[in-house]
Amino acid sequence: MFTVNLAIMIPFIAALIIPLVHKKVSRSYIGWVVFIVPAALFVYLASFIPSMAEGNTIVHTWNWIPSIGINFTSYLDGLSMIFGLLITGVGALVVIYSIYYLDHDEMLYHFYVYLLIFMGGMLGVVFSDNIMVLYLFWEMTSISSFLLIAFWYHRKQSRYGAQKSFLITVGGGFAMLAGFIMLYVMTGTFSIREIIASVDDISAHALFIPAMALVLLGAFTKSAQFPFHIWLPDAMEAPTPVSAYLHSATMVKAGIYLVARFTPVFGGGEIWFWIITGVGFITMIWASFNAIRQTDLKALLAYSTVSQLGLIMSLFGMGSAALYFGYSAESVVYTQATFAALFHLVNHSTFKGALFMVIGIVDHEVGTRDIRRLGGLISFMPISFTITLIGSFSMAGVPLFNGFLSKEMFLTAVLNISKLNIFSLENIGAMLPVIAWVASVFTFVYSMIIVFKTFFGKYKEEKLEHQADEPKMGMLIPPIILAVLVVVIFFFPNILGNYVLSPAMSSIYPGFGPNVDLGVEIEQWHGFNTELWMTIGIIITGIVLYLLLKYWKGIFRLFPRRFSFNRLYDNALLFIENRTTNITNMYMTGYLRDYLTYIFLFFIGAAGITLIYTGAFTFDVSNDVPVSMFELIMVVIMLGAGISILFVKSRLAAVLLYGVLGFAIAVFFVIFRAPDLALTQLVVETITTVLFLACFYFLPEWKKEEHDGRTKMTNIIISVGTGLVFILIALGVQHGQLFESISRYFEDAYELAGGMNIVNAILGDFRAFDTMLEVFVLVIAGMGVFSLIKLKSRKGGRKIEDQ
Amino acid sequence: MPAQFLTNLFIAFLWMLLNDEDELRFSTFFAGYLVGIIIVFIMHRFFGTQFYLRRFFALLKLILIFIRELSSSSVFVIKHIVKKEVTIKPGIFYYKTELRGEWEVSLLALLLTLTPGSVVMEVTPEGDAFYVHAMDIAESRENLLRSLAKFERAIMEVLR
Amino acid sequence: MIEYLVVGGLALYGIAIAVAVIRMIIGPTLPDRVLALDIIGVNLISCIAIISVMLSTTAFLDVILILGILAFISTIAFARYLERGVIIERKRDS
Amino acid sequence: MKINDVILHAVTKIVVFIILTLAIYLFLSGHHSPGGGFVGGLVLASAFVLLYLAFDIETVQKGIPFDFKLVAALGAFIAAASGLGAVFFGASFLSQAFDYFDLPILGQTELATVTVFEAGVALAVVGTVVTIILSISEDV
Amino acid sequence: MNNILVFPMVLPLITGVILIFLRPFIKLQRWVTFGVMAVNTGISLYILQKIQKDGILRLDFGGWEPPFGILFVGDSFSLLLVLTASIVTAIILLYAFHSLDAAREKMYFYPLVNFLVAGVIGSFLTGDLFNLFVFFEVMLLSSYALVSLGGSKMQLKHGIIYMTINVVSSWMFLIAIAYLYGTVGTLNLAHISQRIAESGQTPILTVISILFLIVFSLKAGLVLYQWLPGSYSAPPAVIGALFGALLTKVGIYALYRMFTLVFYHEPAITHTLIGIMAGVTLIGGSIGAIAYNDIRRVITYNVVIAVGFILVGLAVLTPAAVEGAVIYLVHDIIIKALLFLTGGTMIYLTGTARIENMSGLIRNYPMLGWIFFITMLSLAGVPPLSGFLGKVLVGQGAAETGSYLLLALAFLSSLAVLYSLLRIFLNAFWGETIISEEDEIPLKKGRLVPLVVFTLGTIALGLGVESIAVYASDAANVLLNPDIYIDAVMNDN
Amino acid sequence: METIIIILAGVLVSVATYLVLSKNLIRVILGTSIFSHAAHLLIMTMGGLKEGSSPLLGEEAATYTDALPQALILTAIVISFGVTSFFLVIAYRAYQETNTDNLDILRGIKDE
Amino acid sequence: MNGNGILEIIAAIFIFGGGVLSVLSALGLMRFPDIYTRNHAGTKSTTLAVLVTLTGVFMYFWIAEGYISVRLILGILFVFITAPTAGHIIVRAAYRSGVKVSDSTVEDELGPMLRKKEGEREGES
Ligand code: NA
Ligand code: NA
Repeated sequence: MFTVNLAIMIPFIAALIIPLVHKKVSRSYIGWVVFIVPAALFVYLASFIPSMAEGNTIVHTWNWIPSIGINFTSYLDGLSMIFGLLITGVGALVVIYSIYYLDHDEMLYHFYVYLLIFMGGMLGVVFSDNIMVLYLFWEMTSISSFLLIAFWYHRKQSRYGAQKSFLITVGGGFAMLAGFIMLYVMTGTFSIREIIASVDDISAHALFIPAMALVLLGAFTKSAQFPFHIWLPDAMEAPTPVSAYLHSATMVKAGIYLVARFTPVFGGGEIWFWIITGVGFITMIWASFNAIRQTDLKALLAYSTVSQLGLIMSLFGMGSAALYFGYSAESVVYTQATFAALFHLVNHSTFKGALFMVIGIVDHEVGTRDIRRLGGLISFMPISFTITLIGSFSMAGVPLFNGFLSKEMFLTAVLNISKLNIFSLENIGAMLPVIAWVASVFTFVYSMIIVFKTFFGKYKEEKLEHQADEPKMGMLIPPIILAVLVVVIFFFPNILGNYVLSPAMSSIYPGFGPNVDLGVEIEQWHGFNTELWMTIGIIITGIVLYLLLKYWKGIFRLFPRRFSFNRLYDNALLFIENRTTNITNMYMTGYLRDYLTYIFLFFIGAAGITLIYTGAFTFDVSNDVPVSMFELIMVVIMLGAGISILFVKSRLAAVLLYGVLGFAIAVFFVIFRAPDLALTQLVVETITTVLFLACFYFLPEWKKEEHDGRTKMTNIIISVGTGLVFILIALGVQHGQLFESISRYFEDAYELAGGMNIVNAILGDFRAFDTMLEVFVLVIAGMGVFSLIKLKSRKGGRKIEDQ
Repeated sequence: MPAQFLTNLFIAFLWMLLNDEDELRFSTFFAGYLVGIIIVFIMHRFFGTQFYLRRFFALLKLILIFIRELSSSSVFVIKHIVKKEVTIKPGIFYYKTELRGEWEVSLLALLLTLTPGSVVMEVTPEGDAFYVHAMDIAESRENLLRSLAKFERAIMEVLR
Repeated sequence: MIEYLVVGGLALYGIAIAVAVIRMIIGPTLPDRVLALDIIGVNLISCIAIISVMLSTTAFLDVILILGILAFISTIAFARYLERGVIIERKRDS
Repeated sequence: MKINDVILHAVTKIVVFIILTLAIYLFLSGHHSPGGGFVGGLVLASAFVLLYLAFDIETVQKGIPFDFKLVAALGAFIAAASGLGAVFFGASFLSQAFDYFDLPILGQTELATVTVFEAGVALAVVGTVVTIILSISEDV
Repeated sequence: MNNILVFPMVLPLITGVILIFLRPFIKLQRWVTFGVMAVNTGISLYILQKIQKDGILRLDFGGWEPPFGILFVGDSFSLLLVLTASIVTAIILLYAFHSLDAAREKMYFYPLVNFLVAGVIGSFLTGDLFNLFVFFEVMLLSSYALVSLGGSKMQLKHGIIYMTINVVSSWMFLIAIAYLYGTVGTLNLAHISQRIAESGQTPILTVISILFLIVFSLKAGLVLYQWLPGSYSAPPAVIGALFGALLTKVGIYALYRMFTLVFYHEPAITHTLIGIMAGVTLIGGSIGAIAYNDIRRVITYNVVIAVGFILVGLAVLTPAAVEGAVIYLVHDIIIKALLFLTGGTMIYLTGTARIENMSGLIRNYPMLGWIFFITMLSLAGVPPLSGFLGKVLVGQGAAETGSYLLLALAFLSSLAVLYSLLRIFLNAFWGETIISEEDEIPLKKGRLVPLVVFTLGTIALGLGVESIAVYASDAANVLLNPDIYIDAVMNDN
Repeated sequence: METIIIILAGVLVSVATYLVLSKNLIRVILGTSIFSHAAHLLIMTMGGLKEGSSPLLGEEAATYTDALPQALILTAIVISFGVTSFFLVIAYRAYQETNTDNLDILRGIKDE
Repeated sequence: MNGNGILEIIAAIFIFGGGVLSVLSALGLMRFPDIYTRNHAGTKSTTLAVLVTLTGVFMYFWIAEGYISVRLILGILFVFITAPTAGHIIVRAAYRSGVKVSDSTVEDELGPMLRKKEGEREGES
């Protein structure tokens, strides 16, 4: 059966096939082969629309890590359907566009591979029910986005943008993963549906808020919300089809999707409401304001995208208020915010996709996107102009275009919410309409900039790389289709509303029951209400501001670039690199003494403190066996010889004293009834001494240790401390013996192993394994010594690496 | 001479067989060997050589000479150690020996060195003379030379 | 009586060794120190023999022999080192 | 004046034989009294060390022309292989067996597989020690 | 009696010694060593299966019953590690065949590798504390020899530091054993555990446990990792890969074994300390990984980070965390080998280890570039690669026990890993191509194949992680229920 | 006796620690060797001192001293011999290559 | 006291006497002016001390336990052979490594010889 799971996999399969066949297929055909994938998937998904509209869902599971509960479970419902259609629909258009846009690039097949991976990843994100699998696809979109941004990786700016987007989105992804893990800890399941089902049990859990914050971190970074928006403008280094597809229509909406998806989990409370709404509003106004100052058309579109994403985000935030009330006639008003969000989501994809494509066309044709070099293109590129006009006006919220409808609904939602008296809204709720209005004015202004600065005014031929001209028809078709959609949706919004948007509403408000229709009848005209007056105000103010632009542009200088978040990001990286180097060099001195100091200090500290803290130090000499005169003398000798080693000036004297230590220990082994040990110790001692002497031939005589006073003092403290801890533990053990040794068993060595020498029986039989290995240790040492001496690097022949 | 030794061994084994004990005992063997020595000594002229244990006795004599020298010179050294003031006058002198060959020379050097108060410092490259360090050359040169002569003779008896 | 003599003898050897160690520490020349080590080694032979008497065991008699051998070997090694720097030669010139 | 080592050489020639005998004695008697593979091997090695000290590498090599690296390896091999031997007889790795046999001349004798194991140990010890000392000394 | 249990250790051991005799025959040495690792893989797979069927296996050496003799104990944890070590060594060897100079190969490289592996595998399998010490020494001596094999200045300089630190830590190990023996009078791990359970973990035992913690931390590179970056980057890449893949893992293994089987009664002291140490290691490793432009340094600090990460599992000690740590351990063995080899290949191809001197390599060596890219993602724990599940489970454990700081550090460290390698990728693989086609050193198949195999390995292990999750879960079960282990060792079966 | 030996071992540990903190490589190596002496004394002490006869059944004594620590020490002695010899060689090889045995100077030698 | 008892005491006296000798020679080690004279006290007197003690010990085992220790005899023999060799070697090494004889030394026939021969060799080369 052709399942949704398989639908996710198809782009990946295609991505795997392309590198294998790209040499055999003519360059111009690859694109068309690729085109089949999203187009077919779009059709396939669209075939489910009627079923979805009836409130059905489709679930399918492939096992991946069943023992942990991580499986590929796809879940097709209203919400994922919207995104699925966007991904495949816009995807198909973008592929067509790319075929013409990128026809000169030699690494073309890479582009398609990345694009397909992205497509599959994005479908995976929206269709996955299992949050771990969702995360998997989530990172896949970040990765493919990274690769696409750096498609021209020889350009420094491309690498910079790629790195920035990667760090921010993947970092956010890590946070989101942590949040997901917390969700699992709270609910015991990785399935979103099951998590939603157990919402009531977790809202008081200690991990609830952290989980929410972490998931939102993922969402905000992905959707370029303030202050994480900084990656998006730099992502414009990507080829324009990518910008149109990933960085406006789909990937950046993954964060929005996540918020929508998790609204039933986290929504309904004040924190969620304010974080989403607040961040959305801030993002919206900050980005729309900043869009105006941009001179690069793509950068302008990027800021506009950020701003629009903020708008959608804020709508989801406001829509979550409905959950506070539960289902009632009154609360339905607030769900309209969510509906508006979904509507604007689609609309934005259409008009912004069209705009990106046209700007790409302009760039492609004249070789620049700098507003200061553009102008007067209308006579050379009338079709492009028309599309731009439609897209911009829709974005600006002007009637006849779909943007107007959703913008009106946005204003309605803001007005509704501002009248609420929960969540402290009674105090600052009135601010929201004001912010929304101001942001809309800015939006209007930059929309005008796009149209008028590019197509009107003086045509500056000398500043362009090529003569302006319309591109091939194939390149125009995709934006035309989108532009047409912009207009068609304005006139027939409810087809979309009823069949696509309404089913999604029940995904976001599952608690309201399956039979509740949260759909909204969208009207082009609803009388002269506040919203309309606000829109009229926006247009008038916008026109005025646009015309007076050069007079008030100076205001941007009040926001110097060095305080920008971009600078913050750059400086932070620089700071991290420098500081980390300093910090690491501080303790990684390469000096053996320092490393040993850490070890001994750790030993003294950890063991010493535990000793005191646990009260383990006790001692008792009553069980000690008595000491004879001779033994005492031997102890004194050893102490004398040992300590003298520190002071003697010649290394030979040191080795001699060391020899005394060795002999004396052998005597102690005799006193302690260990003949085998005494024998071994003596021979080993002597051979070691011979080795020392043999090596001395190669080494210079000792020089005086030139440590400064402080180092010397530290050395003394560490040495004494180490010895002391050693002694204290030993005394504690001596007093704290708990069990008899097992070694009585070995006293039957004769019966068991046929040997009268117990030590030898242990070495040769009971613990022969140790002995065998020990022999190997010796042999390895021998081989090591041999090879170390015989294999010398040739003088002067510096070898950086093998061979 | 090996023939004498083998004969002696044979007698010892014969002795053991004659004793007919149920296990092998070293003491029995030793007793048999002693008996053998007596028999071989009596019969040694039949072998046409000297009695094979003659060197053994020479060795015993050497050891006795050595122990006497050792004791007397030890007393001498210890006397100096316990004296209130150290008054010794050490010195290094040259001594040419009649002995030849590695073993003879070495043995002499060892004996001389073992006797307190003197130590062989160097053997000449030709191997026929020593440089000897004496602890108190003024007092003991004559004694040392006398000991050396005694040792040389005894060594020759053993090794030649 | 016997015990006192034996224990006393052992203690005396201990003192002798201690004195030798002092000689080793103060030197002044390296051969002095080597000499001290040799003396310590030889004295230890006696010590172990006496300990064997005290414990009335023959288990350590091997140690005595070994100690004699090893004191000898180390002394030669040190002396060689003092004399020539190289303790084991590839080929002696003589 | 050239050094004349005649005394040292003479003494070494005697002493080495004593050490070698002792080494073999310690090795064989290790089962019942102090000694065994390690000690035997080490003492054997010290005999070699003495030879090298008193004579020189070339002279000793002429008398004892082994590649001591291979001696070491052989020892280790014997030690490990004796463990595997037990496996072939269906016992646990490194199982040792011993029994008493009446042998001609030697009388009742204990024969133990542990002797094979210990022989490996001893060889490895000798081989390694000599390898190390020779490697260093030959570097001059 | 399960003699089969000794073979993964004894085969390399005996092979190593036989290869000493075969010194002149390099080709033979290569393939025999490779063959041994292959056979080992088969055997350990077989044992692993057998354990699932029959429970924990043990082999009493010489037939002496515990606690009197020494024994090998095979449970899922140890066998998983044995298996992975065998496979990874085999693949690393393939790289050695084509990268190591003949002089090194002739100087007992293959015997030393065999000994090293025997030491590592023995450490995983032994059930006796002192025997563990001996295995450590087998491993360490081989590593001393390997780290200095070739005798370049850099190798000797770092070799000395490496050696001294390890000698000191071996000393601490020995005295810790002495103290423990003095207290409980036995050396068999299970028996020690049994006795401690009987008497309770007295304060002095806790102090002793701290000593073991220090000792194994030194081997694992937990907090006390200062010796690690230098000594792992000094020798040729192959040796670095062996070290990076295997050596620290032994320390980690020992920490897990000791602090789950023996010293688990005072977690408030011991496991808290482990947690703190893991955190510090994560921070230090992350800082170090970002600090340098020398590829070798970046790689070695990545080793450190992983150590901290895996020890988070021990600190929080929940079933999920331990299972995750086991999986992560397996993953890390593979991925560290790959990382070292990839880095080594880059250095070989460019003649420099500094990323600012490299650029645009992906055009010259696209395959290498993508391998590096996948390595980077796998290290950062990006799904579906092998690093993912371990990371999730360890994180889950940290979240369950409320160890938020550890959770945060663990996840932030992933970001540091990513960033540190991303810098290499951006600077070295992307950018203007600076090596012209004439100057390009060919990347031979011999070097590439092992890299590809490892890369496929990390992908396959990620996708097929369920296949080892079963074993990991069994391993965690045994680790968290010491009685299972003790029963298997102390009772006749 | 036990306490005295423990203190003796402890002093040796201090000496060894001081030595390994030196700049001079030979001192470091000597330090590590002294460390092992201290460890051996400790193991011995932990097994109980001077109780019973040597672990030779031929002695036919009533009690024997603990043989296990003796076996362990023997193993440890041999291992530490192997380590020390390798250590010495690496030290002089380092001197041959770098012309210094001073660790402080050695660290300044650039990594290739 | 039976015969064995007396013999045991004699053995013990030997043992003790060795100790006394050894302390005395150690004293010499401290008092004598240079390495060459100390060597006399050191090697030889100590050797004597050890021989005396070992003889005592040998007697003890023979008498008290009926044990004739071949190893002890070997040990005595060994000391006999090696102690003078060691003494010889040390003195030679000292002299050749340039340790001066003390001022009280009245005669040195070796020094000029050694220097002369070395001079000749240098002349040759
Ligand atoms: Na840096
Ligand atoms: Na052993």
